[in-house]
Amino acid sequence: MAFDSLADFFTMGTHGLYVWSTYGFSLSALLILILNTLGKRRKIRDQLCKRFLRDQNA
Amino acid sequence: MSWAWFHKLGSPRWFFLWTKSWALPLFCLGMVCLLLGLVWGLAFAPTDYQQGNSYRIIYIHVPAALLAQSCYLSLGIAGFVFLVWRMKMAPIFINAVAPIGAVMALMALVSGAIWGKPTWGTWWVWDARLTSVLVLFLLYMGIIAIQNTLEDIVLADKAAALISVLGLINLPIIKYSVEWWNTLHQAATFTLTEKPAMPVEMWMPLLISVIGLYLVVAGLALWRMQSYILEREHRASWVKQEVVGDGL
Amino acid sequence: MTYFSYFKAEFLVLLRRKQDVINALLFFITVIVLFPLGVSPSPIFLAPAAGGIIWCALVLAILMAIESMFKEDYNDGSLEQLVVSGLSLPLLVLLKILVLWSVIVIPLLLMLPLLSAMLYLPEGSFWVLVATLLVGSPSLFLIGAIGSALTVSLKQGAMLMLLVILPFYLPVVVFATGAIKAAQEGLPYSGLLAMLLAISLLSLVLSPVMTAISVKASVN
Amino acid sequence: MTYFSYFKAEFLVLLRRKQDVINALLFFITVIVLFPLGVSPSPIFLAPAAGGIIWCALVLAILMAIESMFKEDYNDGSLEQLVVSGLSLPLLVLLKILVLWSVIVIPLLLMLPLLSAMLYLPEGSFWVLVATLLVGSPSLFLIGAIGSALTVSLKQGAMLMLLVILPFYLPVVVFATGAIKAAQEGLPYSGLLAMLLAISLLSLVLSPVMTAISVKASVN
Amino acid sequence: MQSIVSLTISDLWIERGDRDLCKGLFFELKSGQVMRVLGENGAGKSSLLKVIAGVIAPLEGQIQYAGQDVTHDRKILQQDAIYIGHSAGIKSVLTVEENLRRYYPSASADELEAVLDNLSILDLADTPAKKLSAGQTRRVALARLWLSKKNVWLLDEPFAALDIKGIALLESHIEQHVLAGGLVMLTTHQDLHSIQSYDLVLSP
Amino acid sequence: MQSIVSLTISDLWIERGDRDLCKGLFFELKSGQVMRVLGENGAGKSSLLKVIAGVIAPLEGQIQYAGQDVTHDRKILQQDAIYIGHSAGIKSVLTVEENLRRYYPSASADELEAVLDNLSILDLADTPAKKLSAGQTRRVALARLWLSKKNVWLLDEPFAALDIKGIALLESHIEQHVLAGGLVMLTTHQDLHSIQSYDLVLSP
Ligand code: HEM
Ligand SMILES: Nc1ncnc2c1ncn2[C@@H]1O[C@H](COP(=O)(O)OP(=O)(O)OP(=O)(O)O)[C@@H](O)[C@H]1O
Ligand SMILES: Nc1ncnc2c1ncn2[C@@H]1O[C@H](COP(=O)(O)OP(=O)(O)OP(=O)(O)O)[C@@H](O)[C@H]1O
Ligand SMILES: [Mg+2]
Ligand SMILES: [Mg+2]
Repeated sequence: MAFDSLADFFTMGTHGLYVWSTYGFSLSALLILILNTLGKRRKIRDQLCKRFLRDQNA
Repeated sequence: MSWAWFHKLGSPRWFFLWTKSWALPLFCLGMVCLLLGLVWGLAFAPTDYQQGNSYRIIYIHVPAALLAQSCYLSLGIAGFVFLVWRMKMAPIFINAVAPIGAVMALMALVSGAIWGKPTWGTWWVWDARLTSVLVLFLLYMGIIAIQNTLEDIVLADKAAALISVLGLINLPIIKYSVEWWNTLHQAATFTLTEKPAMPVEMWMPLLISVIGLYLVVAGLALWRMQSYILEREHRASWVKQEVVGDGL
Repeated sequence: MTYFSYFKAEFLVLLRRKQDVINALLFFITVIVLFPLGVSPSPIFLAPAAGGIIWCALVLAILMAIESMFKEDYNDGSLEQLVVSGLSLPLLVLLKILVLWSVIVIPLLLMLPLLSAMLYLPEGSFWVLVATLLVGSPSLFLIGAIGSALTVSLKQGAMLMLLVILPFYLPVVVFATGAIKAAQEGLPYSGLLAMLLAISLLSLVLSPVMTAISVKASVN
Repeated sequence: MTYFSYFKAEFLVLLRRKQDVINALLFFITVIVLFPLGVSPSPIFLAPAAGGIIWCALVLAILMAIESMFKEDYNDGSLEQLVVSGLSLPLLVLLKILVLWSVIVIPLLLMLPLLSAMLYLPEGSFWVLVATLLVGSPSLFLIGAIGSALTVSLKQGAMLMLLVILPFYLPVVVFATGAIKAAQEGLPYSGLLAMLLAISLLSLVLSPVMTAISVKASVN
Repeated sequence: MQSIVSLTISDLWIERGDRDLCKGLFFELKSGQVMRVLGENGAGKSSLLKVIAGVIAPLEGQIQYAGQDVTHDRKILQQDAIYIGHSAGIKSVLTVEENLRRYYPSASADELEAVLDNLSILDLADTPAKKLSAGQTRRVALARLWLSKKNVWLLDEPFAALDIKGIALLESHIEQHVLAGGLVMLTTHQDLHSIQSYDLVLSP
Repeated sequence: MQSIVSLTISDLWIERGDRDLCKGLFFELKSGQVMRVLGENGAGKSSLLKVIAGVIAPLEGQIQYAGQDVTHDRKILQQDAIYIGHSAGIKSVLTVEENLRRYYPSASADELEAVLDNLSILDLADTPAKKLSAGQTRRVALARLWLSKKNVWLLDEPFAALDIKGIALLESHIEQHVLAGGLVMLTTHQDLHSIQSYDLVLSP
């Protein structure tokens, strides 16, 4: 660990705000991307499923 | 060498079945590497004697910047392949990767901008590197807009491929902007010819998070492509088997 | 239909609408006027910025003019007729671009001495400005045509078009204003002009084909 | 048709085209990028010009958005139907403007912090900029609607419209940028804001009626 | 619906592009009547309907509806009339259902469904209008005749683009409407099969 | 004009917006024949004509003209064909004459005059097309059939908006064309009076 204490780790000298906001922004952007990807996958599968079942019944 | 693989790659069905089980492992491995790299960089790498702790932004900034460019490069290649050989997979690839690239470019921009404040004293300067990354972001947005706005798939595919290819010009500008114009921005850390000037404890986590992000993006891209393949090939009987088989 | 009759009709359509051409000019002027009014009227500020302001106004005026380039042809079925005419679509497209270019840029050039005087452009760099316009503007039209054809089937495609083509306009603007600035500072600028020429030639080769592809894909 | 069903359908049309709204934003951004690149990227130039550049970009983005405001309604016969609907045409027009305004300006405001940082707008004058936007932009939409309605029956009315309405846009731009400059120099600016408000109110009273007249004249 | 109303046109003079289309035109249309406007291409049929609907203004003449002069303020007529021209105000980005809801927000879902079904466009209810064929688009426009409770119908070539079944359907609906006391004025170049109509012939 | 040519469509599969309009369609049209494409609204008549003209692409199938495969490169067919769709490429700011000159620069003044006279739009020769009535606009579009020397005519609802005289005129012109060895494919919902035609019925 490059920091003496946990408080140090969070403040990062004077740069805590910069570093943490960067990490926060980037990780949440990545998270949104992942959720979007999985959501899209789910949606398309559901749609196709519905369509195939409808075709089968019709 | 036989070209069979090339033609096979062009077949959505073959691609789907071949890569079906790859996405998850790639993604998970990538996540592990990325988190390892980031935690290492955040908590354990030594403090920079010049910039203090703000340099830790590098562990996000550089992977995102590299990925933003790599994604675009691959888009350009896919666009070219589509325009020349009309390979069916190419537009699927473009559709899948453009949003990922856009997020990467945005991450590079935002992390760079935040980093700029403590080091250069300003969020933004209009130098060639930063501007060309902004243009890269706009190009991604253009491609996404084309896909969302043009309802005719044939037209949208061609348009997206065209823009992807034409936009390639931007990449050398990003790459060499720091050498051609004098800017505030740093030159490359990793080159093939020289050892990095940073100490190992600093560049090692960087390398790991770069690799991690590459893997994560690969996993995401495969997932997205698989979804688009199903959507576009819904007429084919194998899709029906695939979806109804494990969807219910 | 022959290439020549097409060319003539295109010209006629634009002449019939000479108001539009005049308006393109007026738009150009208004953007240029907006700037001293909105930002600052002092020569110290305007003189170094003049070349840039003129180029920005030019880009915007061309954008406005080119955005609806194929729209009417699309709505009245002419575009469909061009596709089924059996003539070479890229060539037809090129003719159309040519007509539009000459009708917009030539009057613009005629206005230039006045406008550059209004913005206190240093005398020496006037001819460089003219050169950048002559060499750079064709690429703006050629690139713009691709975007215009792409978005013609959308009812309100203007915005999409802008988004798609502006990234490609930026290098042209950067090189052109770079050349003017270099001239103002007494540096060599012929390299930048050559770059502009290269972009124009490249787009001359690529654009008609790509516009034709987009047109074909749009009319269905 | 009732006023509410009309309002809802207008909203729906715009939502269906949310890409257009996004594109309006992107256009705004791109114009803002054009200026530093084309003119000068240095903060010494940009900081005092920032307010002016943002307002110029705003005017252009609104122009683009508003130019085709009635076009589609005209082509598909909706405009004719509005005229014969028996409802109050000025009110219908006002509703349409309201929808367009909220859909364009609100996202624009959200982007503003970022863009003003990129142009080095001094921190203190940011809120003045926001105030000028809120108070001034309605008049741009209201005035623009008149021009848009006047020129809708011309196939390429965009340019003519510009010509008709830009003279009326100029005072708005001058007052707005004046207020921002005053704020930057620490002078009082509330008088200028009041002027903007007055223009907006005046156009709120006049525009719907005049737009309705123009619409009626256009659909024949 | 009022019991007996009438639309009276007197001394109407319409000019378009420097040409007189009609001059001193006079007619009266009462509840229960269908008037068919005939004439060659360019005779002024569409223009006449537009004048009555209030889209364009006549040069001279009076228009009276239900005993009131509406020449200068067409409101009373407009609130009681439905005008469907060549392009009928269908928004291409909205779906069929949304388009109809735009005109009839208060129509119940059942009612809407019944009408669409009747016009055989029920399965297109969620399709954006720009993806419809010419005849389907016209059916959407005509659906307003089924949904509205208006008295006066002004229809400019309503049968254009309709297939044979569609024409029969519309004709029978027009008949019902006039039986119930409505007024219909329409232009067409086709023969009417079942409708009894008064003919007004415009000659250029 | 060539003596005997034929247009052969085989195994044609047209898809639009996820719906199959026709699948495995096969027909052959020879010199001297008129084919009337029938079907309900939305059956795919217009789409079929567009596919043959080369405006939109089919999903599968072959199109042969004069013995050559034109599926991928429609040029040979296009140079010998005239396609007139719903909106027929008439520029609204150009006058009638200018519009026609755009398509037929080499037509002599006399020839043009004769054709316009025949279609009774001679006095409109200098009127901008936007000031024409629906039927007059269609006449301008159809004038191309009199001016061109093309073999194959693809006409999408050519009788729409025409008055009775206009319809008779067009019918007789189509008859003359096929007598001289032309091929005509048209869609319409109206009955043909004098033309002998083969019917192709599309069912949705
Ligand atoms: C919005 C602002 C910024 C943007 C768009 C940006 C963009 C980029 C890009 C595209 C790269 C990849 C370069 C390559 O491929 O070789 C990069 C790398 C890098 N950037 Fe930034 N940057 C920004 C701000 C900053 C700031 C403020 C700093 C620190 C003072 C910084 C430091 C670095 C470093 C150290 C690298 C690694 C160089 C390498 O290893 O290749 N950047 N940046
Ligand atoms: N641009 C389009 N995009 C998607 N689908 C469309 C488009 N145009 C038409 N369709 C659909 O294709 C089908 C056939 O349309 P087409 O215009 O060919 O019909 P048509 O037989 O000409 O009908 P009509 O008699 O009404 O003219 C219709 O069901 C329609 O919904
Ligand atoms: N916008 C216009 N401006 C000037 N003149 C016009 C305009 N529209 C139509 N006209 C002229 O008015 C006359 C009547 O047009 P109108 O559309 O009323 O005819 P119509 O009887 O409906 O013909 P059609 O059977 O062709 O539909 C025509 O001679 C036409 O040239
Ligand atoms: Mg008519
Ligand atoms: Mg049709």
